[in-house]
This record gives sequence, C-alpha cells and structure tokens, in this order.
Amino acid sequence: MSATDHVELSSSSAAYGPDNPAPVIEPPRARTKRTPRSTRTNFEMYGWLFMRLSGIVLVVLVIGHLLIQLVLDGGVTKVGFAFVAGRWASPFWQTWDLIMLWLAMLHGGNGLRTVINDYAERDNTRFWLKMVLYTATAFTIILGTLVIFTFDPNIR
Amino acid sequence: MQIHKYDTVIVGAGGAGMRAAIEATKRSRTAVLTKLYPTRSHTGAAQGGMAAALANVEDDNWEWHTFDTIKGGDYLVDQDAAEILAKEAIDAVLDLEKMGLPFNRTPEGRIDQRRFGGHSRNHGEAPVRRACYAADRTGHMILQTLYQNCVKEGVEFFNEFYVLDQILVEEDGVKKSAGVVAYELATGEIHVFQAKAVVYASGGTGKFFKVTSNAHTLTGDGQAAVYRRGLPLEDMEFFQFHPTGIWRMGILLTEGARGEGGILRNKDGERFMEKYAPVMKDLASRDVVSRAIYTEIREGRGCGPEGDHVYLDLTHLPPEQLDAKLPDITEFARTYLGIEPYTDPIPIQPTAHYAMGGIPTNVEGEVLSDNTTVVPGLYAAGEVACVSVHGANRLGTNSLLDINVFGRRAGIAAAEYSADHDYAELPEAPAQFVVDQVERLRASTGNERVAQLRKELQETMDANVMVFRTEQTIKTAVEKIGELRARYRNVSVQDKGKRFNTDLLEAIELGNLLDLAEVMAVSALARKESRGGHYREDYPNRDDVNFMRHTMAYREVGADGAESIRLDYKPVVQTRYQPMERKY
Amino acid sequence: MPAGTLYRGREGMWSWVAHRVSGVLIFFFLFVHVLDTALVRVSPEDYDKVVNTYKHPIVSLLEYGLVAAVLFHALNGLRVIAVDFWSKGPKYQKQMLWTVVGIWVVLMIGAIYPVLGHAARVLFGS
Amino acid sequence: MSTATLDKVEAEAQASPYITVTFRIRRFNPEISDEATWQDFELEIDPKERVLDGLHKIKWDMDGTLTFRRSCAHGICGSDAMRINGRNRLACKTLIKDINPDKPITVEPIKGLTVLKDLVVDMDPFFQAYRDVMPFLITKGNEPTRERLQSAEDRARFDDTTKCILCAACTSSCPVFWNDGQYFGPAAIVNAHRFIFDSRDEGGEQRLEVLNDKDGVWRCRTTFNCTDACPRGIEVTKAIQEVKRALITRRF
Ligand SMILES: Cc1cc2nc3c(=O)[nH]c(=O)nc-3n(C[C@H](O)[C@H](O)[C@H](O)COP(=O)(O)OP(=O)(O)OC[C@H]3O[C@@H](n4cnc5c(N)ncnc54)[C@H](O)[C@@H]3O)c2cc1C
Ligand code: HEM
Ligand code: SF4
Ligand code: F3S
Ligand code: FES
Repeated sequence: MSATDHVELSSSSAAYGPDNPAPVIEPPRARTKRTPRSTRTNFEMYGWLFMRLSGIVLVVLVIGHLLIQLVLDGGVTKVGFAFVAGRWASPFWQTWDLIMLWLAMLHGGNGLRTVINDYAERDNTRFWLKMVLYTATAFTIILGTLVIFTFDPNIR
Repeated sequence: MQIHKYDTVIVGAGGAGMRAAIEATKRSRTAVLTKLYPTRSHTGAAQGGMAAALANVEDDNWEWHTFDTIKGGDYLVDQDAAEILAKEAIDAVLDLEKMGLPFNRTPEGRIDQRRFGGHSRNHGEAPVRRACYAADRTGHMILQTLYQNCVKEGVEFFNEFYVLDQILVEEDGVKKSAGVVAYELATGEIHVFQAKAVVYASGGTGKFFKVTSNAHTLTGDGQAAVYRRGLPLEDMEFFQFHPTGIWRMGILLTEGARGEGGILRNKDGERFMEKYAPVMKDLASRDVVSRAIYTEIREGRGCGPEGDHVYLDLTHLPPEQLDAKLPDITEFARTYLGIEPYTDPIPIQPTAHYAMGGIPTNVEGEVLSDNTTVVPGLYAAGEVACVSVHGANRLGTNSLLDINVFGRRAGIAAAEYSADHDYAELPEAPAQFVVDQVERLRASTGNERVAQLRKELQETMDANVMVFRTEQTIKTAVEKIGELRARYRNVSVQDKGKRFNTDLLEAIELGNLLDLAEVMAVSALARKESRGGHYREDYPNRDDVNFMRHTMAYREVGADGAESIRLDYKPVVQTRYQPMERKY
Repeated sequence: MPAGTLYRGREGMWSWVAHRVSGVLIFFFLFVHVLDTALVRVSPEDYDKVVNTYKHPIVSLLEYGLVAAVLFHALNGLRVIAVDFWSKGPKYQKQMLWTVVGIWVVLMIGAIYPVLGHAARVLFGS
Repeated sequence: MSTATLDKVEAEAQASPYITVTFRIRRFNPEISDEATWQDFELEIDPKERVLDGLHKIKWDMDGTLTFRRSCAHGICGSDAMRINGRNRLACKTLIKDINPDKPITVEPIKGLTVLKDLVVDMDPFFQAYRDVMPFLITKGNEPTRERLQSAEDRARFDDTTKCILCAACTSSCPVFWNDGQYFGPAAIVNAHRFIFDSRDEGGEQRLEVLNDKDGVWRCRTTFNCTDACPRGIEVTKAIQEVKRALITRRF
C-alpha cells in the first residue's frame, strides 16, 4: 500500500497538519506501475554491443589519428591544407578517416542518447533533445563523408 | 475507517503465514495482513535447518523423529501432533524444494542433511543427520521461497498493517470469529477486515527479554489480541533460551555451528558439556546446554573479566568448512565483535529465543476457547500457536518444520471453512476498542515513557524469569510487571501524527508485551516443577504426578473492571511414548 | 530545501562520471572538428586560417585537455569492456581502474612535449 | 587460540568508553512542513554500538517522532537501508567506530524512492520491479515424487544471489536508477539471476526477455555502487554482467 495514493496535492499556504499533509518528496521520475511487456526487439542489446565493438576499433583509429596529428612530424604545426591533401591522396587514409568518422559519430551519438534518456525528466524534453541529437549526428556524418569523398586537392 | 470483506484473512506473513496463504489463496479470496513487508519477517533470521527424516545421508525414520521431539519437549508434547509433525515433515521439505528452495546438496544431488541438537538415531543412540539446510540461512531461504510463491500465486498482501484486535461475536452461545481490526501504518487509518476465517501467524513474543535473538517487532500482538478477548493462552511459562547468543547482544549463532563440530569451552578451555551430557555433549537439547552454561558461569568458570560468558570454539574447523556451511554467523562475529572465528573463539551467552507456548490449537490449526471447544473461523499456526508439538522445550529445526506443516494445515482448514460458511455478523462499532486505544494514547499527557517501561520490563524478565527461576524471583517479576502495567496507563507518545507513527505503535506493542509477560510469570509461578525450558531451582525435578499437563491461562475481568489471570490445566495427549527420565 | 548530500560512491562511480563527461566532451569536439575540416572543401585559405588558430597556445592547452579526455575514455572504455566480457572483470575492476589511471598519467606526461611543446616555443621562444 | 586479541576485545568492552557523537538526520514530516530539514542530535554512545542503536536512543529518549524502519537488528531482514555518511548501508550493520564518529554522522533516506516521512521511503516501486522479473521457480512437465536432483556445483552456481534480503541498498545507490526510476535496478536483476542460473528452472528465457527491455540490464553502466552497497556482500555487478552475457549467448 503506498501512502502516495492518499496524499492530497494541495500545497496551500495553510499550516500542514495530520489532516492536511504536505506532498511527499517524490524522486524526479517515479517508476510507472505498468508491468513491462517484453519489447521483443533486441535494439538495446545491439546498441550495447555496438558500443563495445566500436570502442575497440576506435581505440586503434582514434589513438592512431591523434598520434599522427599531434605527435609525429612536429605535431599540430605541420597541419595545414597541404598536409590534409597529402594524406587523403591515399585511399588507405581515406578509409581510415571514413570509418573513424562513422564509428565515432554513431558511438558518440548512441552514448549521448543514453545520457539524454537518463537526465531528461519530461517526456517532451527527452523527445526534442533526441531529435536535435539525431539531426546533428546525421548532418555531421553526411557532411564528413561528403568532404572525404569529394575532396579535391586542386581546389586552389 | 474502512471495511473490507475477505473469505480468509491471514495475520502475519512469516513462514507460517505465507505457507497458509499459498494454500488459502488457491481456495478462497484471501488477504494477508502483515506489519512488516513479508520478506522482513523473522523467519528469515532462522539459520540452522529444518528437520525431516528424509534419510538422504543416513538411516532415519519419522518415528525416531517423533520420539526425539517428545523427549526434547520433556514429555509435555501432545504426541498425536508430534506424530503428524514428523510424518508430514518429509513432504513439507520436498514441497519447499519443489517451490524452488535451494537446499545444500549431497554429492548425489539430493538434499543434504546435518546434525542438530536433540535429534538422534533409534531413540537416543547417537546423533543423526536430520536437518535439511541451506548454508546457515535456511530460514532466509524458506521465507524468500514462500514469498516468491506468493508472488506466483498472486497473494494479496496488505503490507504494514498492524492487526490490533480480534473481533469475536457470540452466535447461539458459540464464540465465533468475525474478523480483525487493523491499523495502517502509512496513514494511521483503521481498517476492519470482515472474514469468514482468520488465521493468526504473527510470530513470537521474545521482546519482553533484553538479551534475545528475536526481532524488535516480535511483540506478541497476535497472542495479546485473542487473549484480551477472553481466549486462553497455553504453556506460556515455557520459553526457550538458546545457548549460543552473541555475548550481550543476543544475536543468534546457530546450533548448526555445534552440529558442524563447534565446541563450548569455559575459561579453562575445558569442554564442559562432557560433564552434563556424556553422549550428545554439545548437541544436547537447548535447555540442558543453556543451564550448563549458566552453571559454569555461576561456579566461576565463566570467561572474561566479569566471568559472564563462555566460548563457542570453531577454531579447529577448517576455514573452508566455515565458509561453506556457516558463512553468515562467522560474519556476525566479525561485524559485531571484531573477532576472527578462524582463529578466535566467540564469546556467547544464552539468549531468549522461542516461545513454546501460545494460542492453543488442535492439529488442524483451529483455535480452542477452552480445553476442547473450537472457536469457529479462528485458526493459528507458527510460533504464535501452541499445538503443542514443542512441549516444554522445542528441538532445534522443529520450528521451521512447524510453520510449514501447521501453516499449511491451517491455511487449508481456514479456506475450507470459509468455503462452506457464511460471514459472522459484525458487531456494532467493531473497531471501537482500537479507536479508543489509539485515541487514548495520542491524547495522553501522562509522564511515563514507553522506552523506560520497556527497559524495566526487559530487565526484570532477564533477571527473574530466565534460565533459572525460583518462587522468589518469579514473584519479584510478577510484582514488577504489575507496577509497570499500572504505570503504562500513564504512558504518552510524542508523535501525535497519523502517518508512520511508529511511536504510537511501540506504545501499543509494549502494552501487549506487558500482558503476555504477566501471563508468562503467573504461569511459571504456578508450575512448581522443572521441565524443559522451565527450570525452578526450588523444584529441580520433573513432577509428572502433578504437572504432566498444559497450563491454560485466561484473562478474567471482574465486575469492578479489575483484571486477573485464571489458570486452568489441560491433559497432555500421550499415544505411544511413556515419560522417561531425560538424559543426553 | 536542503538537498541531500552527494552520494559518496567509490572508484566505480567516479570513473563512470569521468567516462560519461569525457564521452560527451569528445562528441562535441568531434562535431566541431568535422565542421572545421569541412572547410577544406570550401576554401583552403579559410581552412588554413582556422587551423592556424589551433596553433595558438591557449588552443594547445585545450588540445591537451582533449587528449586527456580521449585517452581516459579510451582506456577506461577498455576496462568497461573487460568488466563486461571477462568473468573476473568485476572482481578486478578497481585494480584495472588504477592501471588505467597509471597508464593515462604516463601517456599524459609523454604527451606534454609533443602537444604543449609547440605552445611553449611560441610563448617562450625556441 | 590467540587469547591476546580476545582479551583486547573483552577489555575494551569492559572499559565501555562512551563517546559523544552528533547524528545529523534529514527530517521530513509532511504533517508539519513540505520541506526537509537537517536536524542534529548529540548523544552518548559506545563506539561499538550500531547506528541503529543511536537512532533508537534518539527515538526513545529524545524525539519520539523520529521515524525509520527496522526489525531484526542484525542485518538479515533488510528493513533499515539508509544513507549513512553519504553511502547506502544497513543501520544495524554499521558500527559507530567504523564511520569516523569525530564528525557528525549524516543519516538520510535512500535515494530515488519517494520519501514518505523521515527515513521511510515508499518501497512499492522497488518490490514491483522485483515482481516483474518473475522471481519464482518455473518448471514444465510432471513434478517428481522426490526432490529434483541438483549437483553441488549447479547449486553453487547461483549461491551468491540467493543471499539477497531485498533491502534496496543496491537499487537506491544506482545512479541510473536515481534519475530514472524506470530502470529495473540491480536488486531485480539479482533476483532474476538467482533463477536464470538455477539448473532446475525452465523460465530463464522469459526472464531474459523481460530484462532485454529498454529499462532492463542494458541500462547498467557498471558503476559498481550496487556491489559496494550490498550488505550481504553479493557481487551484484558480476551477476548483472552474467545476465547480459546470457542474453547475448542466447541471441546468437
Ligand atoms: C535467530 C533465530 C534463529 C532460528 N533458527 C531456527 C532454526 O534453525 N530452525 C528452526 O526450526 N527454527 C529456528 N528459529 C525459530 C523459527 O525461525 C521461528 O519460530 C519461526 O520462523 C516463526 O515463524 P512465524 O511464521 O510463526 O513468525 P514470523 O516469521 O516471526 O512472522 C511473524 C509475522 O507476523 C507479522 N505480524 C506480527 N504482528 C503482527 C500484527 N500485529 N499485525 C499484522 N502482522 C503481524 C509480522 O509482520 C510477520 O510477517 C529461529 C528463530 C530465531 C529468532
Ligand atoms: C577511443 C576509443 C573509445 C572507446 C574504447 C570507447 C568505449 C566506450 C564504451 C565501452 C562505452 C560504453 C560505456 C557504458 O556502457 O557504460 C562508451 C560510451 C560512450 N562513449 Fe566511447 N569510446 C571511445 C571513443 C569515443 C568517442 C570518440 C566518443 C565521442 C564521439 C565517445 C563518446 C561516448 C559517449 C558519449 C558515451 C556514453 C557515456 C555514458 O553513457 O556514460 N567515445 N565508450
Ligand atoms: S542485492 Fe544486496 S543490496 Fe541489493 S537488495 Fe539484495 S541484499 Fe540488498
Ligand atoms: S549501481 Fe547501477 S549502473 Fe550497474 S553496476 Fe550497479 S546497477
Ligand atoms: S534491522 Fe533487519 S536488516 Fe537492519
């Protein structure tokens, strides 16, 4: 028997008393009473697995990327249009950056989805935040992909 | 005030209550009222095991078990009931296994069994392995398993509802149960539960002692509710003191510790039980061991600066065995005493443990209003009841058995009764008593504090009606309790609110404890013999001529409103075992 | 209304907080990083201009922070994976965390010169 | 037998060195105010006593309105999980000397469940999550006449998770549960684990299906607060991990 069933939610300025109790302190979101039906999809499981698998691949890609960009051959100083042009001349680096882009964005996007699910308290907020997230993610992925594929070293 | 209507109402969701609920729910519309969430019940504290002559590890049969139960109870046991207990034990254990209880297993994959105090092969020849167990949390597993099955069966629980009164009505000159009155902790609301059948399974009453293995919530509410309505209480003088409670705290260290080979030692390191029980030694029955410990202490062989305890020595047992078989109690020693049981013996002293007496019932769980008359629609099972399978002293592991065997029986009997009977008419203002009680306490401006009275009660009980009793000490206790009862009228509570007013409920619980303590002391005073858990130094022998009979205590209210206790006696049912001297 | 106290979680909880914060930071960085890289498609001059601002000491410092976040996230991510897939993982999670922190510190010290060296040269001359 | 340590234990007990400690308790009584407040109580206590003893001293001798749940007083009923010095514990299993009595000892209700009064929270959502994982043995076919056989190893497989006393210390320590009460929480998963890995049970698939839900096991972020908080020493995170792996192996 939960006492909440009996609580009057009138937060009147009248002094609270045994017959006029104040509202109890609810957590941000109380568990709904529904008994969950099995969702019958494995979406969350695949998401979870994807985080780990992509994570492992990303370790190689991202750390390699950082190494090249920031450490080898003089670090950031060397980076410039010419440097990029040189690298993307090779399909190897093109693929590398492409995979890295996709995996990192999907990994980060899915991670942020979890974060939003955790912290957004109202259903509405949650929905819109996720919409913004998906749009931004999709936009970034598409843009990045285009850039890598349509890159033209002779643009100048 | 709300009125609810159910076929069957069960008071208490410990082992007995939930075992009854599983049966009753299948057969009738059942509500279980419990002052604790079911899994908080004290059945969960039971450690050692549950007896049944499964003969999984060595030769055994239910007749030997019956004999041990009767002998353990110092022949005050009703032998027909003991036979049922031992016979149905086997199915009771197998039923629990089928419900999912994870018993420890033998190498062949069957339920493992271990030794326990007082359980013997062939009428006392040697200890036998009869206790089925799940590490040292058998009670925990029983409670969890039963709750799980209640979830499965969809049992309807009213959690944190305190039953405070029994509604008895008279129809055609017969006292009948019409339902119960309960107080909802969350809101302070009073509820009347009208029911065709009511089953009490509200557990023990150990909290009138200070050093006790019992929970704070074991305050004998069920016993007090029916006693107040004029029904008798049986054998209340018999209370079991478990030999091995943690020194000063009373937290129980299971007899299974000795079953696994643990040894009691005095300050000289001597295994003193050899003197008192040459055959069963440390595994003699509990009353014998508890007395032996106090004898050692009194004769100056107790341990510690004040010589007020002895040791339970497990140091010779391999740590792996302790980890596998006694993980919880070794942890108690570490947590509460800062002692490592692998290397150090544990200081222990006897602790108030189990009420052998209670609401008298027959073997179907039907409550009796005198030596023979049944109260239609009223049932009881578990520690609250007295069937009496434990007589003057309960054997270890027989209580978990009791709650399962007689819990089941009471559940079935109650549901069958409600199937073919009608509701008894509720009296006018059925909740009046509780309403008044609650109002009086809330309004009281008296200057007595609950905690103070309870403390004095516990101290006098510990000092005067513990393991050793004499006319003198019991009289002191009776007087003190009388004084406390008078002062109780002036008790007041600080919390005047409605929601979760545990202050108020502690006051009501104290009232119950005072009533029951008085019954206990008065019953003990009249029993001028020593038997089982009741040991009178002024009458050190058992007296079968005058006292081979159950005490029945009734509350009488005189014309002037003065209360008194009337004692009556009931014969013991004897079938095949004649009383003999009890030796271990 | 006085809030409750902060939950005094232990290693596991704080490492998760750090993992989450670093993950979110990296995501936002990545978002910006893709945008600026996209400039190579628009105009090399603009790209070089932007990239040159990256060579500013303050940005180097930020970069160092980014490396810290990525390295921690990556290493701790591997720990989380070990906790999930290695049956002894949960038992050794604390040891693994301290290993992660250890490696991370070493790598971060190693990264001082390559990442901050340039900034130091700009600031203090070479 | 090393009597040295024992003598020490007993000597300490003899000296009964009462000390003064401050309990800083988060009070809330909707019959008085809609605000929670911190209230300090100073009391004399033996450091070997439990926090529960301290609460009792307050309730019995100072302020009868202080409200909390408790029953067994030795850590087996699961009534008195609360947040002591910022961490979930059982008041009856926490000795004063183990939590630095020099500073005020803070006591608050567990997090993530509705606070009804002082330290009392609404346990219904917690038990509901428990009931939702079908925490009972599911078998098909005919019942055997005797017990079902189970080897000692099979029995040991799920021993750890049978120890659960449903105190909610784990679930209410879980950061995922705090801000999102929808998550099943570690306690429910522990109790599902107890059956999924019981060789006698045949309902594992259904339970796994329930926990495959979007609020099921996948929400666990392995923060280990549950494992740290569990008064029964259950390796909760490990149990969750085993359930996750069981789900994966069954799906592939
Ligand atoms: C520490 C310890 C160890 C033990 N070990 C063993 C052992 O190894 N073997 C053995 O056989 N026996 C053992 N026993 C004894 C045995 O555990 C108990 O006698 C038995 O569990 C009692 O069960 P019960 O169902 O009658 O009562 P309980 O389990 O105590 O349940 C009582 C129920 O009644 C409810 N209740 C109480 N008052 C009210 C009220 N006013 N209104 C509504 N509900 C109410 C409570 O909420 C609770 O649910 C042990 C006992 C203790 C204390
Ligand atoms: C470098 C290698 C990386 C590894 C090994 C890695 C690993 C992981 C793992 C295992 C998780 C899951 C954590 C959990 O479920 O508890 C995770 C979460 C996350 N990752 Fe990564 N990751 C890496 C790179 C990245 C990158 C580049 C980004 C940003 C784009 C990122 C953003 C996130 C986010 C936002 C989360 C969610 C955090 C949370 O839910 O608490 N990660 N990472
Ligand atoms: S798993 Fe541990 S902390 Fe969680 S409810 Fe069970 S006993 Fe309590
Ligand atoms: S605290 Fe929560 S996040 Fe997982 S490891 Fe425990 S369930
Ligand atoms: S009071 Fe039972 S667990 Fe603390």
